[in-house]
Amino acid sequence: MVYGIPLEWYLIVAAALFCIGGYGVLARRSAVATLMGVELMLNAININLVAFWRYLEPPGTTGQAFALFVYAVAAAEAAVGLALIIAVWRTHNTVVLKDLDMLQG
Amino acid sequence: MTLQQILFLIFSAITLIAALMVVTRRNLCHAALFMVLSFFGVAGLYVLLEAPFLAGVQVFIYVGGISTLIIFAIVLTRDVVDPTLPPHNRQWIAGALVMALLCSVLIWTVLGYQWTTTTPGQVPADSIARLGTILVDPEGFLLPFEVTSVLLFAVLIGAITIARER
Amino acid sequence: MLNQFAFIGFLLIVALILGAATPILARLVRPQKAIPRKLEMDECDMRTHGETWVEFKAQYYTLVIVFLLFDVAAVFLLPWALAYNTLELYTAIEVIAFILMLLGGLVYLWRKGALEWL
Amino acid sequence: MEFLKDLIINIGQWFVALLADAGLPDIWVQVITLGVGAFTLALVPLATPFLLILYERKVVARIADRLGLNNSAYGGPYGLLQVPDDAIKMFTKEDSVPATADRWVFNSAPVVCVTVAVLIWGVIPLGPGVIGSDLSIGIFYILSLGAGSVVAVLMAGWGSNNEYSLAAALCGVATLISREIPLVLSVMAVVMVVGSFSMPDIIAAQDQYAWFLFAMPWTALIFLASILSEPGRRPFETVKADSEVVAGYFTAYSKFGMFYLAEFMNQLAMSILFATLFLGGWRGPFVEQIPILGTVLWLAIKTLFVMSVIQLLHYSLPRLRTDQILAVTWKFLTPLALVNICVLALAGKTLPPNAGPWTRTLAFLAANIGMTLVVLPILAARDRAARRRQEQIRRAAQPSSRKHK
Amino acid sequence: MHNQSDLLLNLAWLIPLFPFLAFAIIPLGVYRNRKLSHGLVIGAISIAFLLSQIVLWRAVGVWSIEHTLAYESPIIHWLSSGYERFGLGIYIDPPTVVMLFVVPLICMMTFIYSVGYMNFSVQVDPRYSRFFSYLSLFAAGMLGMVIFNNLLAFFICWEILDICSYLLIGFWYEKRPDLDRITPQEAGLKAFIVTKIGDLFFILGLMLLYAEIGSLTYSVIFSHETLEQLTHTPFLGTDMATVIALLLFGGAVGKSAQFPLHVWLPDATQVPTPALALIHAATVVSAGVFLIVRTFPILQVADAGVLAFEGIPFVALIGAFTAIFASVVAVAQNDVKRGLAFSTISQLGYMVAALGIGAYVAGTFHLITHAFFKALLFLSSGSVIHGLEHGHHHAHEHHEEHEKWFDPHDMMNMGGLAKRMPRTYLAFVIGGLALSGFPILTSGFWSRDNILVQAWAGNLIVFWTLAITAGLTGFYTMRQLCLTFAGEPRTGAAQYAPESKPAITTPLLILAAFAVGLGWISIPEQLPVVGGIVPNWFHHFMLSTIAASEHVFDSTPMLIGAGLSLTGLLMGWLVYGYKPLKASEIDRIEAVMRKIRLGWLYRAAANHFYLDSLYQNGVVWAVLKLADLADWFDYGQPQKRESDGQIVLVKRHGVVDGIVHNAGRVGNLVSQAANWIDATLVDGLVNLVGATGRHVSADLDAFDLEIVGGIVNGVGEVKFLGGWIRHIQTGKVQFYLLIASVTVLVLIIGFFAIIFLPI
Repeated sequence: MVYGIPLEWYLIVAAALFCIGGYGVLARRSAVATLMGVELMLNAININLVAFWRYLEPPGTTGQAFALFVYAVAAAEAAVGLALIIAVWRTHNTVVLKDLDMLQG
Repeated sequence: MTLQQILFLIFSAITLIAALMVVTRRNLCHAALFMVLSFFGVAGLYVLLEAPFLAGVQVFIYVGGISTLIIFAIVLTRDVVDPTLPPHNRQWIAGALVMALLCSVLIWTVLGYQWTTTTPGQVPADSIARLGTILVDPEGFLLPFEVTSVLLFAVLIGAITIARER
Repeated sequence: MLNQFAFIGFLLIVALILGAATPILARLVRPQKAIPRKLEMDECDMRTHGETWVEFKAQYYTLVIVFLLFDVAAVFLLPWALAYNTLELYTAIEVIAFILMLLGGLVYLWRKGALEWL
Repeated sequence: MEFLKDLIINIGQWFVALLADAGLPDIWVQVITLGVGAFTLALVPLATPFLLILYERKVVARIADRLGLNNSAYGGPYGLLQVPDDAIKMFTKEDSVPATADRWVFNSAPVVCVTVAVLIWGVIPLGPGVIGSDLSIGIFYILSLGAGSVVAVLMAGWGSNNEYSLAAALCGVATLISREIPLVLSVMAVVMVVGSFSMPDIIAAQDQYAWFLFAMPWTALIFLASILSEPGRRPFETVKADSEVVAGYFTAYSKFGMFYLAEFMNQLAMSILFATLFLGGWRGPFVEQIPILGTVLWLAIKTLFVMSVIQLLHYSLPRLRTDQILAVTWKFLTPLALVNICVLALAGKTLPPNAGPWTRTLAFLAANIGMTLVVLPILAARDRAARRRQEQIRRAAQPSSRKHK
Repeated sequence: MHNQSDLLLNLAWLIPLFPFLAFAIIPLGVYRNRKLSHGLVIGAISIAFLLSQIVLWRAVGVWSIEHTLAYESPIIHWLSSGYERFGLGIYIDPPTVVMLFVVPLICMMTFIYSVGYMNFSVQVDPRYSRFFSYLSLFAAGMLGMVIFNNLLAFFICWEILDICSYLLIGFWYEKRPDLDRITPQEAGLKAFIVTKIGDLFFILGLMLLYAEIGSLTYSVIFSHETLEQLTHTPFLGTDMATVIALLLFGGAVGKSAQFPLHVWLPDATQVPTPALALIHAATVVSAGVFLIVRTFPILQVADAGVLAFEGIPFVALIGAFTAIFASVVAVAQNDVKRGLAFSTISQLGYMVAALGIGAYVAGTFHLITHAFFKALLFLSSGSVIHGLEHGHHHAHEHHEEHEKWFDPHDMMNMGGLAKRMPRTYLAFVIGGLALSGFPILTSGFWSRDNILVQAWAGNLIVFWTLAITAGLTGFYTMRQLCLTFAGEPRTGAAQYAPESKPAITTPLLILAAFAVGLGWISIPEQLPVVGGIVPNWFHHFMLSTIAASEHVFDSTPMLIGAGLSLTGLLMGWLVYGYKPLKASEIDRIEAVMRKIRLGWLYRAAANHFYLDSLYQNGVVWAVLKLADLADWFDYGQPQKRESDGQIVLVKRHGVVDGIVHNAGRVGNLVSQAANWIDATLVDGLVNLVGATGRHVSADLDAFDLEIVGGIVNGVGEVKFLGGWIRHIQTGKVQFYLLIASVTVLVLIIGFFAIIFLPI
């Protein structure tokens, strides 16, 4: 209990945020929106990390350090992902994921 | 119901509702702005968790950097998005179902587990300094730290090479 | 900790109120003579043709990517800077290696002409 | 007299005592105090711009040596009526929202702008003990608020659904974010020496060391250069080039008063910030005896000094093109700031651990001088190369022109 | 135990560092300058050599004081994830010291040699510097593998060796296959994949070990308690130690080319000769044996009865069989390099067999001596081939003799080179004698006969196999010697072959010195004549830390071995040396066997019993068929078919696809039924169904799918499931993600079901 807020609350909020982001990833049409969903999911992960840090080992630093690395990864992912989207947009003139079936065998 | 609990509820409500807006809005730019709002909510949660530095980082990187990047991308590609189409693809019901199930399973797990009941200790005053120490400590996170620099280097070159006109 | 931020919270509320209040107050006293022609966008704009300045924007886009990555780097360096006084020399050297990596990236982009905007 | 010595603090205590005597429960006392304090603090930046506009107009009139508020024919006695006049005009100006605009975004953009500008003041120390709240992440809080203004600019540009505003907004954001990196890095140098984000600690540290302006001039220079574009000041003014591109990203706003307001607030805040980080804030003689001096005398003097410098630059320098601004920030300021961090880190750690603050100061100064000796020749060399290139271009151009004759 | 940190021993940290730095620096622009790059590499390896000498003698000093040597340096933590901390340190015990003596020396010699080799060729290779940086990485990997203190680092270096051998074998990737040989590229891939099969076992063993012990550090996993625990943990019908030992041995089988997985090594002759010498002597193949030496304590406590045959432990069985098999094949090889390759395989069989019967010292000793003389043999064969190429060039310039194709590797094109290239001849003879174990003089004799002694006391079948192998070894060595050097030149090329440059021959002679002298450090004291002149310190040294059961000395097996190898040499000389082969004369053995209707046997041996084609047509074929099957199962892409000149797409229905389509037809019927019901009965619910049916039958392509959805999931969700099934056929990212998350969900729920539901 920190300020009478049990740990579960944070975890539940994180879970909800994660699932909302996941819905965005699965269901949005535009690739940019999909990336937004990914960012939300990463935020949820960070909430978990920080909450665990606060409740389980406040003197330690692992939680915050991991959160920092998640930030780095998120930034890298956003940069590369959006760069790819821009490149695709420039070549194929679309950002709609359905049109991008290069993965089709 | 202490004041902090109310604050928590406010912040999480902001976060979640804004997040919902992000994934449902048709206008991508509105979605991006709601994403900014949701990031602020998360920052508020960090403040409640007594991680002010991370709250700052949240605003600094997510709002200042990533949201700007995303908004730029939206502005750049806005003329190819057909406004008449629905914002979601045709598997959105499935996605919603799966995610709702996943959410319920997660919540069920969280509630089912017996978390530590002892009240957590105080956050030391020099928490951020400790973070800085462990980051450059060979016994700690030195390797990931340096690897991060390599990652940033690679992304810097790679992303620019991909995104540039040629 | 929270008490420190409580003031910021109040300040936020006050600022929002003040920021929102002025337009609303102005709305009461301002003249209302909006004719449609005045509200058309073409008053201070005209349609652009073609994708002439898409490139121009894409260049800014690369700029934002660079900015984002340096942002992250700065965030990684700040805690170290905070703890700097208590640390040994070798940590400074590690951080210098970190920074040299970034400088290397910057110089590479420079040489490749990715920093030539417009 | 005693009451005046520490005026602001005393007023605060008096107010708290008043509420307590009124028999309110503690929590309410706290809440009311915070609220009133926040309100007063918010009023300061909202009000001062009116004085600053007067000051600035007088300054510009003098610099440009033209008829203006320097002359009693304008703006009433001492030009005092000019600013209220502007304010009234701004307030009663017709507010037309373009029909195609994205109304919500369009209307909330200025609010966000002002809010961010006010929030910055929450951690700025105005005197001994006079500070909104002494956050543990004080300076980093201000840095991250910079993100807010970026978002505001983008909202304004997008909201007035208009290609030119959008383009101007992208320009503005470009300049804003490219200045952000040197800003952070220069602040990082200060934080390195102080070992804390908190503003009062930074001021105290400058009491112990020398003013950081003297300890690390390069850092101060980088910081100054990077705060110039926040309030959109020349040479880095393209955020809104109010004389060429019609007011940049808020072209479509018929009431751009809010943006102007926010700009002045930011300008003031940044000047105080510079004074705090590099000129010792409200520190000065006799502050221990008469704390109010810190606010009304020293901080005011320093801030006015910094502002005058900024305005001198603004009114005497030409405006750079956007790409030139980006070139300066990315090819000069950012590498310089990075190198600056490295040099200071080495200089600070090569000293014996028991070295006193003055030794450190001298070491930092020496490091800065060393940097100067390295940096200036490089700049000179690049300058010469550029001249040579232009020379060649001109030579190449000449024969063709002769042919035309 | 030597616990306090020892500065000189800690120098071992730097040994792999410098070659690695050289490797890393060369691509960063140095590669433009050939001299600089090879100078860099050689400088790096010489520094490594000096450091390793310091460490080595320091270690020997420590040992001579304390009579035991197991030094572990301070640990640095390099991989921390949660509470798991992987440390990295250096571990110095007798095997390390021995390898530290062998590896840098041979690497240095090889590098110097390759400077001559690469420059000596007709035109200098464009990828000169790249070659040297690969070599340097090679050395770095091997040295790291030798000094580091845990199996994880060992495995990493092991993989470095793998990728290096891939890069080097495929170094001349643009070369087309000449005659029936496979291209270097294919050879590289082959080596990589075949060794990967072994690595699979290796890493399985590692996982098992880590899961069981929770550490991979030698000092922990070789401690007495750990071994006790391993031996007393039952697993797979036997105990944990045996399984782990066999899995690790699987890794060694792949790496050091033991019987089922040896096929990559003969094809590796495509690589430039110096790298070949490295692969065969100092690095890759010895890495495999070194793994067994390293993990010998586990092998020791393992139950030898498992997979044993006639009382021969599995390891020894594989080793012995490989030894004799490869030596038989080697007899029939005409390609000098391939012959040497097979002899390497058989010698490795020796070592593995020795370690299999517990002859720890003998096996290790043979490892190092073999490293020297095999490096010597390969380098000198490379020199011969070079001479031949130049002679070929030269011959071409002078007389206009135009052979359609000339194979400088083929010994039939050689002969009489003794006079042309004397120093190479000397080197080759010494190497060959050492390989065939010429008594007393050569190191090969001592090391191999140590093995024979152990085998004699250990297991007679193994002993006789190895002894016969010794005879065969003598025979084919002499055959190669005579075919290459004796008699008259059989081609113009051999006639004009020049002696190689000193840069090539000097390393040869240095290695030759070691190939002779190294044997003297391990002479059994009990030997009648020369025994006891030099103390058998190698024996004491190796046995100082590991209590391997060394059998008592017995001179009978030694005499048998010596006799057999001498007989082999003599036979070889009688067949090939007494009356040297003339030009255009087929191999004598082949001739004899053809007379007695056994030519097929010879040809079989020449193609090493068609194992390659067996693998090709068995394993690879099966894998490809499996892939086809999987493709067919998942509906398969439209096939491109060639019909009257133009490509046409033929749609092929596979299982999944077919199910979808036929289900669609079923759906068709159902909807018609629905329509009929709708037409006949008047009922609200049925109206709904019928309406859906009619609506569905509107567009025909979505038609069947949607009804399938209807069947699967009730009429309500028709559209969305129809969307699903259609998406099976689009490569849509989000659909894959959806499937993935569904899977995760199912897994989680199943997990909890298993945990919480009472079963």
